[in-house]
Amino acid sequence: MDLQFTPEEEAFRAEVRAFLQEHLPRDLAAKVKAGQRLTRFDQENWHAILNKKGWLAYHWPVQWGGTAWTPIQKFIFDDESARAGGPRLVPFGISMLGPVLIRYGSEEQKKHWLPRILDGSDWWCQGYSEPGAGSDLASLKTTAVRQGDHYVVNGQKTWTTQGQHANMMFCLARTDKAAKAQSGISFLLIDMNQPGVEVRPIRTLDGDAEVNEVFLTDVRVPLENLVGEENKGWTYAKYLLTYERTGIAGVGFSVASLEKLKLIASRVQRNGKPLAEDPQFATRMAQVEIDLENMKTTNLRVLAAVQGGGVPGAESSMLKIRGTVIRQELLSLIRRAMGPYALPYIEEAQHAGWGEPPVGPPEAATAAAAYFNYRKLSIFGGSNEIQKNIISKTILGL
Amino acid sequence: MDLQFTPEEEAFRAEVRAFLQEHLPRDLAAKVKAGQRLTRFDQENWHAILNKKGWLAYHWPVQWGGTAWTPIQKFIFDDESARAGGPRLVPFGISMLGPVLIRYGSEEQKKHWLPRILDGSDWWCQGYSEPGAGSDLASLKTTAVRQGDHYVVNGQKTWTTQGQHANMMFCLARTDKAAKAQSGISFLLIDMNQPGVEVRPIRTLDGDAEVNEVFLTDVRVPLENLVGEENKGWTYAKYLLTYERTGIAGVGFSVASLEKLKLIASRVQRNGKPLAEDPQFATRMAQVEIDLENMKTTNLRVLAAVQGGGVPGAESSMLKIRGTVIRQELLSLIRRAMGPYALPYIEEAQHAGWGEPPVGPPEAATAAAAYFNYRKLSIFGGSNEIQKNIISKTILGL
Amino acid sequence: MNFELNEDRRMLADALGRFLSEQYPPEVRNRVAYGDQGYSPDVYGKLAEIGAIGALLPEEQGGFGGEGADIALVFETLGSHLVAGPVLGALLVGRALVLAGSDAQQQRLAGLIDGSVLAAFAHDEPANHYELERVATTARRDGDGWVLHGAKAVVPFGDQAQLLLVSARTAGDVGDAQGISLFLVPGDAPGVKTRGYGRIDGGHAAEVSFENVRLDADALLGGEGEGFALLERIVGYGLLALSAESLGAMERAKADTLEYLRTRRQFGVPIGSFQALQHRMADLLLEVEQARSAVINAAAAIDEGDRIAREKALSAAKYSVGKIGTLVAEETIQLHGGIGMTWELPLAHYAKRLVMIDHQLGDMDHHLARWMALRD
Amino acid sequence: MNFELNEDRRMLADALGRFLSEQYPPEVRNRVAYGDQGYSPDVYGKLAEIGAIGALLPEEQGGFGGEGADIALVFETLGSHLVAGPVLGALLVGRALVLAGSDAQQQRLAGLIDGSVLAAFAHDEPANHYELERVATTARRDGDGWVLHGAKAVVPFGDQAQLLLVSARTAGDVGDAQGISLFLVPGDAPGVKTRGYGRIDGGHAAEVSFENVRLDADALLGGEGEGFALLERIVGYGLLALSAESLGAMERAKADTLEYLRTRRQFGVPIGSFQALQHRMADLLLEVEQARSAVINAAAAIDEGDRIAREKALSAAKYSVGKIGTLVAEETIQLHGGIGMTWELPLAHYAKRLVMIDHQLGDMDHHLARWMALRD
Repeated sequence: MDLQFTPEEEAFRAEVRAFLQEHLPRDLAAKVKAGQRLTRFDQENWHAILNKKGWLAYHWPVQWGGTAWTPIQKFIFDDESARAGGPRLVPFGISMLGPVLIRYGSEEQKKHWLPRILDGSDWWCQGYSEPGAGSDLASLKTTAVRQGDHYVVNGQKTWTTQGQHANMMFCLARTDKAAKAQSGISFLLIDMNQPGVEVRPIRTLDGDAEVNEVFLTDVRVPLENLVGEENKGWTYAKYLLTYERTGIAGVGFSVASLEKLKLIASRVQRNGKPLAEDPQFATRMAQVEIDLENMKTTNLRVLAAVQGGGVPGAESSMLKIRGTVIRQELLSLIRRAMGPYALPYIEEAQHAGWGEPPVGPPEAATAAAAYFNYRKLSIFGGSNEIQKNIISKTILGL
Repeated sequence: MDLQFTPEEEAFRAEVRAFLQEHLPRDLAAKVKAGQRLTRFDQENWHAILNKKGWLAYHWPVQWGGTAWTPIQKFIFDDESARAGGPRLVPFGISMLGPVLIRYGSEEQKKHWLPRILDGSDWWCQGYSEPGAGSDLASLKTTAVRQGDHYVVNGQKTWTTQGQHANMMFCLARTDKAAKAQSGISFLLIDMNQPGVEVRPIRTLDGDAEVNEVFLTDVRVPLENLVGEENKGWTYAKYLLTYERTGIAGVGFSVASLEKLKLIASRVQRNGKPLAEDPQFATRMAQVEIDLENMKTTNLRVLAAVQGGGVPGAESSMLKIRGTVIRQELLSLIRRAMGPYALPYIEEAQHAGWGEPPVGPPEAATAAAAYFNYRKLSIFGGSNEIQKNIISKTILGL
Repeated sequence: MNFELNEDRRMLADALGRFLSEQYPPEVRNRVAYGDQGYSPDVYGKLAEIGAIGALLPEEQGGFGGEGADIALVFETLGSHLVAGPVLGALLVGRALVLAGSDAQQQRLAGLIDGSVLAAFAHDEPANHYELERVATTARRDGDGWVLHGAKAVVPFGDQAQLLLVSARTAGDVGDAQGISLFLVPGDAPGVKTRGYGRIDGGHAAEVSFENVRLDADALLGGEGEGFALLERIVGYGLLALSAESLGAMERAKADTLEYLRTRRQFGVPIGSFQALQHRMADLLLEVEQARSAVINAAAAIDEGDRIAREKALSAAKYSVGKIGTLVAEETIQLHGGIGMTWELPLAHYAKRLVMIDHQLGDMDHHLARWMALRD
Repeated sequence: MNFELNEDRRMLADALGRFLSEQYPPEVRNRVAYGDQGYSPDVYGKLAEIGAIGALLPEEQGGFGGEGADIALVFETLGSHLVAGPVLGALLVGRALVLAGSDAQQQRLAGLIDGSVLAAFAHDEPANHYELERVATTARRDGDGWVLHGAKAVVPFGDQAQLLLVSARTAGDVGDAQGISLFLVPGDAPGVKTRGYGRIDGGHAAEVSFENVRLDADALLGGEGEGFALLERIVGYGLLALSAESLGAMERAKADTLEYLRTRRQFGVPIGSFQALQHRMADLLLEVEQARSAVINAAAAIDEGDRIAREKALSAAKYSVGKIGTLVAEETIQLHGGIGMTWELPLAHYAKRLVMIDHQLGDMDHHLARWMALRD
């Protein structure tokens, strides 16, 4: 049992850190640390910088432009990036569709689509959820009917994150109405720049508009945009959902949030002393920090098991739950630390470049909005309840 | 909305207090406050004292020896009694069988059995639970077969509290094997002083032996000991289970425990200051005290609704859950306050009259044992999980 | 002991509830709460007309209520309809006038009661964190009158109030309970600057600064330097009101979630049939009932003469609703799943309000610590 | 980074586990743990023979292990079999001898390692509450030697130990970190009085008093008056050991409960099919995994030179297992229902041990407060 990173791992960490130091734009990192909303350009720019280095799709095979990083290296990259204020990578192309194509796509599909993900030619979004079918994909209603060399797709998708930016959507649609539950579903790639595709923003409770509804009316999809076999889409969708995600615990996010929290708590005064010395608040901070220290090791244990050839299945459910609980608690403490200044909400202050002086401490501008927005962590991507069901079945055998 | 007790209620409180002051034996109160185990004599003696005053079966109708107390008066009595160190009344005859007989028993049964409950001629125990049928009474296996003027009963009962003292048991047995689930069950009164009845103690985790297994082998029960109709026992059992119990929240118990806790926390030192001033411990104490203050009012609200003609149903589930959580938390804090002195366990110190000096603070003798013993609060009498099922169905309509 | 409402109160609650149900549905509420003013003057006027503000004040001063139960009832109803508006300011300033106002000062009550005057309570400052005694704003004597200087933070509707009640230091150091005085300041007095903004939970607030604002002698409310006790009493009314408002919002969030659990189907059954969710709802129910009891205790204690008993009950209530309200907000969003995250769903706005109530007049940590410090 | 055990450790764990499974089933354990001595000298001898004690100490001093991982492994195994016995005493006294013993003093290690000498750590006192620096027992110089006077509380197996390691004050006031010294005291020295008793979780402990006990000069372990740092190091080993023991017991309690949920039927189905119980077990699993990580962190930190980092990891672990162990105890009893309350069920004894570990060497509150106070 050795808890130290190896010298090679430490060297890798230094390399990542130096790269970030040199190439991560300062203003972008500042936005991320302030919790401000990123523009499309911000995200594309960061993707391009990483792609130039060859680190964008780091978990892909080398032949398709990935790296040969170990799980621990991936963890180190995520960790360093989050600490430095690197934006979260937009996962739809890189982490979601990419692995599915690599595993199940045809050679033509790989050659066509994978480079376009890397160079940013396509911005992908995910067409899984439907109104009335959140965690229960089996009740999917969108249909795809074959007509000559096309499918004709009709239906409605929802919770489509960043759908407003996307020109392509990978989408689950029912190709066999007679089949039950999860069979009869196919995995299609849909060009969104065509008549019949309508994207409507869904405003979230914090005032943000990052998720969308997508209406599909007689949308045409060439047959070559079917991934794998017809009616087997559920298999690919499951693969995507359980695809090993080193970053699921969000350790880097939490470490960065904790640092922010500590800074705030050292500045904000309660009863003439820093909030960090208030017994109630200090206790909450200590509890979440210990929880995070423990989870870091839990995360590394899972990664080490993967590295040793183990297969993480439900362990990612474990990391997801604990990770979101900790992230949400940290956001909650940052909100609390703001005192009455959690109340003001100024739309312009959610973005960088607002020229006005802040209302209250600078962190107050986004504290409450971020707290509310990140309630989604325990809901999207398989709610924590679904994750507990998975743990119950897979690990506990109940 | 008036939260004050009326002058009549205050006068009643004074009367109860004066009675307890005069008639509750000092040594008995001391035992109760120290959490020591009570003897059979202790309990019979207290019953006799209350019976003499006419306050033993206070919730029975006056014609059978009860009082005409309002729910608030009953609450006041319970509250004062618990504060003064009055022992909990043994519920099996008074609170459980009594109301069933009054509602469903024949005139003969009432005339015969009710006075014997009051004067202590019979000590009753409850024969509901069976191995393999805890909260699920429908899977009851004990049988009663009619033979002439008797039933012949065979089976096994368990969790029979104070069965070692009892000479009579009210018992559920299956009289119709063909009937499904809850039908086909009858409610029988069994004389335990006969061959075929064997009582074996079950030792609980704290070392106590207050619950028992009861084995019934060809036990004879005269037909006149059938309560109500044959095969309708489930109705009577349910009535008993949901019978209005003013004391279910255990407010008096909690108030007495809180006082004990505060006393201990003012004496035990941590870092040279009373534990009551330790931020961590003081916070825990404050939280449970506020929770208790709130629950007192919740309890009174339910009682006032009953007094006003409302019918408490699932509300008693609410009080049961919250009441046990608070009682268990208080016992947990008393245990924690003992520090290392929670570890010693001396059997003799669980009873009064142990001549040796205590090991550690006097409260330490029973602190850990009581904490473990009272884990039962959330299990017996319908586990808190069952109570949540009831709330979910009855109040929430889920 | 009696927990029923009397007839007058029942009628007021019915009238208020009916008006709000009809005239203030969620889409109207959101339009005005997140709009330019953060409230609807029309609705506010109508609330005053129905008697919602008068009910907060005693008869001797022109109100027709003013007991703890009245205040709790009005704010519970406002909470259950998520009313954004300056009612809290009317309560706090009104009760301050009742408690300490001269006859002349009490003349202002009529305008509060009929809704024609919008009042705001300005106590928090950029450098305090819910503490009552940390006042850095100063008032110094100047001839017959006073000169007020300093800045107040997050004053609800402070950008639109015609009447501000301002805490200021006339003696002592920041942090001293002694030396605080309260002043009635016209919103348009020269030197009063406001920076208004919307709030995340709807409604408006403002940063209000006072740059050597000249006040007449009769601006002083109560005794000079002895404002702390009055401040505590005023805030106490606020604690009761916010606690009751929270309760109303909780009940509504709970009811909406129950409805959702009953109707929303997943895996072929209503999700309310999943036992794990049932037990969480049962837990929530228990908590909400505890919150209701806490509000009842606070309502009963608000006019209690024994300071310790009164303030403990008030802090216990605010602590309870802070903790429980946040739990209810987080759980009801979670139980709704994705839809719970959307602006469209009324619940989301109830959830925001529930959490934000914990940021007004002291959060759960503040009030738990205060409760512990309040000793006989 | 590697979380696998090396070959030697795997073999030791297997041997220990096999022996305990065969020779120390629950009925044997309970008979000896609640018996006259609170442990089985035979079993203890056998544990020593297998190497469980030697594994706790470094090779230079005659052991064959002594790293954090060795200690964690041995105690996790002891915990999973609920071993009652004086192993903790051997660890603490043994590590004290390793850290500060003269060559002559270290001669005593052999007897600890082969199990022939029973050792106990006597630090707690009737008037302290887990604090390391609150020592009222005194030792004053007397010629070449010392005179020890005072009383120690709840010393595990203090009634049967041949060798006591006692903290005493040679200077300063109760509560000072300075002025504490450690002494090796024979259990049968004149003036040593013990009052032994059983513990609620099995095993024995004793009140030990010293009535002017004369000690030779070489009874002093380490520097005079500078015992605090040594005390902290010794207790640190105890924190790691107890945390690992707790982890072993938790895993077993979890496994037993899972088995029960799978086999126990109610309403016609296994109770493990009820979703509310499933989710609670999932929560428990998450917590136990966090506890395991905390133990790993502590094991990695035990020999860390940076005091703050080391002690924070140790306190974090003890806090974590205190909190999680208590939760596991309460939840696993509850999930078992009535049967979980019975003496017959092995789980009940695991639950008692889990809770009582929180009463040894500092509870969760103590260690959370200590963690917060430990600053760079």
